[in-house]
Amino acid sequence: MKWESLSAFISMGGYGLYVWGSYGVALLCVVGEIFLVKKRFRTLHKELGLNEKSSI
Amino acid sequence: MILWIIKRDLLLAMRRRADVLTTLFFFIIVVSLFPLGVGPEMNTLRIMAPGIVWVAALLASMLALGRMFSGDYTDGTLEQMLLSPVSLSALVMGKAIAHWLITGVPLVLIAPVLGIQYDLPAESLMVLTLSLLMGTPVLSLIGAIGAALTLGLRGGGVLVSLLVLPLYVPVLIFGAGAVEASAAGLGFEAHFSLLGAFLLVSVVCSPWATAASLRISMG
Amino acid sequence: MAINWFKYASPATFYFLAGRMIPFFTVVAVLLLLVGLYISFFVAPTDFQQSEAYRIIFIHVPAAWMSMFLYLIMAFWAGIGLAFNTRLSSMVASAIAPTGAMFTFLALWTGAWWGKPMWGAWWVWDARLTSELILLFLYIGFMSLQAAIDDPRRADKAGAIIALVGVVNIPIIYFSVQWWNTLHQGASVSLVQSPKMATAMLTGMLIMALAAWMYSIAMILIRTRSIILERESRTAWVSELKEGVTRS
Amino acid sequence: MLTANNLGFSRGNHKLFENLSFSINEGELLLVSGSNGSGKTSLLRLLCGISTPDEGEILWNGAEIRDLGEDYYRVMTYLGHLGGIKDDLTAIENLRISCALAGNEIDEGQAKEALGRIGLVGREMLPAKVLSQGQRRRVALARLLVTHTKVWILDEPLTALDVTAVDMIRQLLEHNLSKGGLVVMTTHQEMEISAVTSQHLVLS
Repeated sequence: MKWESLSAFISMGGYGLYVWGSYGVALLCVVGEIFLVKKRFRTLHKELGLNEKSSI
Repeated sequence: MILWIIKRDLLLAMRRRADVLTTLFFFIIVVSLFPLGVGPEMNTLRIMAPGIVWVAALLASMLALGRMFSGDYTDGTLEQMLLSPVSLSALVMGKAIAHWLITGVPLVLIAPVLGIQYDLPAESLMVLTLSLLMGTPVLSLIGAIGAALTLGLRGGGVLVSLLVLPLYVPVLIFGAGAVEASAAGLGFEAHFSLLGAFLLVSVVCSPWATAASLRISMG
Repeated sequence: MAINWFKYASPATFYFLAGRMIPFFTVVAVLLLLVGLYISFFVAPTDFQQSEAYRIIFIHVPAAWMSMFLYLIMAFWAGIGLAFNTRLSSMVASAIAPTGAMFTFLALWTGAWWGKPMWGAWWVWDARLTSELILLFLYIGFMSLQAAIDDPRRADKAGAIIALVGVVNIPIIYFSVQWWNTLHQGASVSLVQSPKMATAMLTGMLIMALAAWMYSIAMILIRTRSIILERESRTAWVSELKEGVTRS
Repeated sequence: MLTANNLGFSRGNHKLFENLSFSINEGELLLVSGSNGSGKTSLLRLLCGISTPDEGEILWNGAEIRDLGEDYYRVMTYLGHLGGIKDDLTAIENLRISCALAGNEIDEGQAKEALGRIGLVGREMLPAKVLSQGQRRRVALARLLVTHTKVWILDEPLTALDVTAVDMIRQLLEHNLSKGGLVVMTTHQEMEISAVTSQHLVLS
């Protein structure tokens, strides 16, 4: 195993804030985009009254 | 034919002198406000002067973009231009030249006076004026595309700045850069040849793109 | 095998085709992401100069790549839509913009969070970051223009013009900024400048980039489907969907 | 001959017309009528080439007008319901500039004469903003007096005009038709025009 402990993994050699700050926001952006894109598609489906199976 | 358009736009500008003066005063005020914001320290101001004058020129020339086609659009002249046997690109070129004569040239002429406020040396003043002389037509030409695309849209004035300002970046960099280079005792010929290249490219490409945009916006 | 590509150019066909492709791209994206993250954190060695902070490149570089690729692809499809009047390609172009803008933002954000420990400042007027910022403005301009136009045909075409003008300008802007930066002796350490990058680092970056590609495709496909539904809501095939008729 | 084949056009999600076909020969008049919002102006804008149809084609002597471009504009005059009149210019300047835009440069004398014939004697040097609605309309219509084009596409040319002016326009149209010209116009007013044939298109 590359990391000695969980806390070493979290602290990232003292750069934890920056590394996790970057990855955290990246995660937030991706999750946010997925949410918005799906919401738009679902709302449309509801508005149009579609009941297609593949409505992800 | 281009001459007809230029003559007409100049005539209209003469009949509405207030519009021309507004742009000019906007430029003067923006440039004069900066020292109040950053302090009267002459050495700082001298360094910032080219950038400030150039950014103010960018904003001033953009301010007048909205008027470029909107008058012709609301009174139906634009429809006639679209249906003219003369190529629309040529007419657009005329409009851009007129726009430059009305908004660009006054800025170029007043720039040395504003440069004095910032204690620029004589050579820098000259380079500043020349760089504006070469750069402002590019602003009018690129701006024409934005003005044509946002024709008749609500909030078009703000939108046009969003579209056009990023495209002004190279002109800003090399326009202000020329003055800085000359102040630092470096050659500014390279900057000028690049500004000239931008001018050439925009003369070739912009009227065509603007004409296409006008047809899209009217269609 | 002969494929009739024109068949897929119809929004209706594309709608169903995309619906079947999305799960595939989603699964591949997730798998690649897992592998990529594993390499990024557990395989790639510690950088002797930048310590662990360099692990940010595993998202920064793919995000920066995607931001540029997606702009090019967006301009390409928008241009095709303008030239050949194919509605579908214009729809794809508008579907690409938000994802592209998201990656541009991510590249900026991660650049800043890397810059703080390395340069000591959140923002440095480095040539790459500055161009990336202008790219973000170009994306925002494209999206705002399309949002301001009610008529979809005009929105497609106007967007195409501004995207193409942007594409012509991107290299000019990039080199201008580069020159401006060297002239003013900007930041000298770059995020991806390590003299010799360990193979594991490179592999990690590439796999993460691939994951970003697959993710983008999935997002773009879903968004294109939404746009198709919005525009075609009155056509016969959408009405068929309403009645619950399923096509395969 | 101006031909429209299977034209279809929509504004937003609203279909204005579809499968619209007609053709107009030399010396013929096409009157387009219909209620507000029925697509009269849209049709005229298609016929002159400002807009492109969603479906179908518009041909001038067998060639698509989009491809003809400036060659078509050389033989066509379009007068929209916006006349292209600038408030800050005088009647003469307005007329000369709109003629120049249409590729037909006229001198001050010709412009003055045309304005005189259309009933604007003594008003030539006034800025358009002091003219009445009808007078501004006349300035716009004065273009028809000096133009050499064959195809006239006129959107509501008679609005705001008095009886004498309407009569004058009628004569103008008849003159153009008798020379072998084509006229497409929209109007709410009844007007008797003697033409070789006149067609009436009602949009609903």
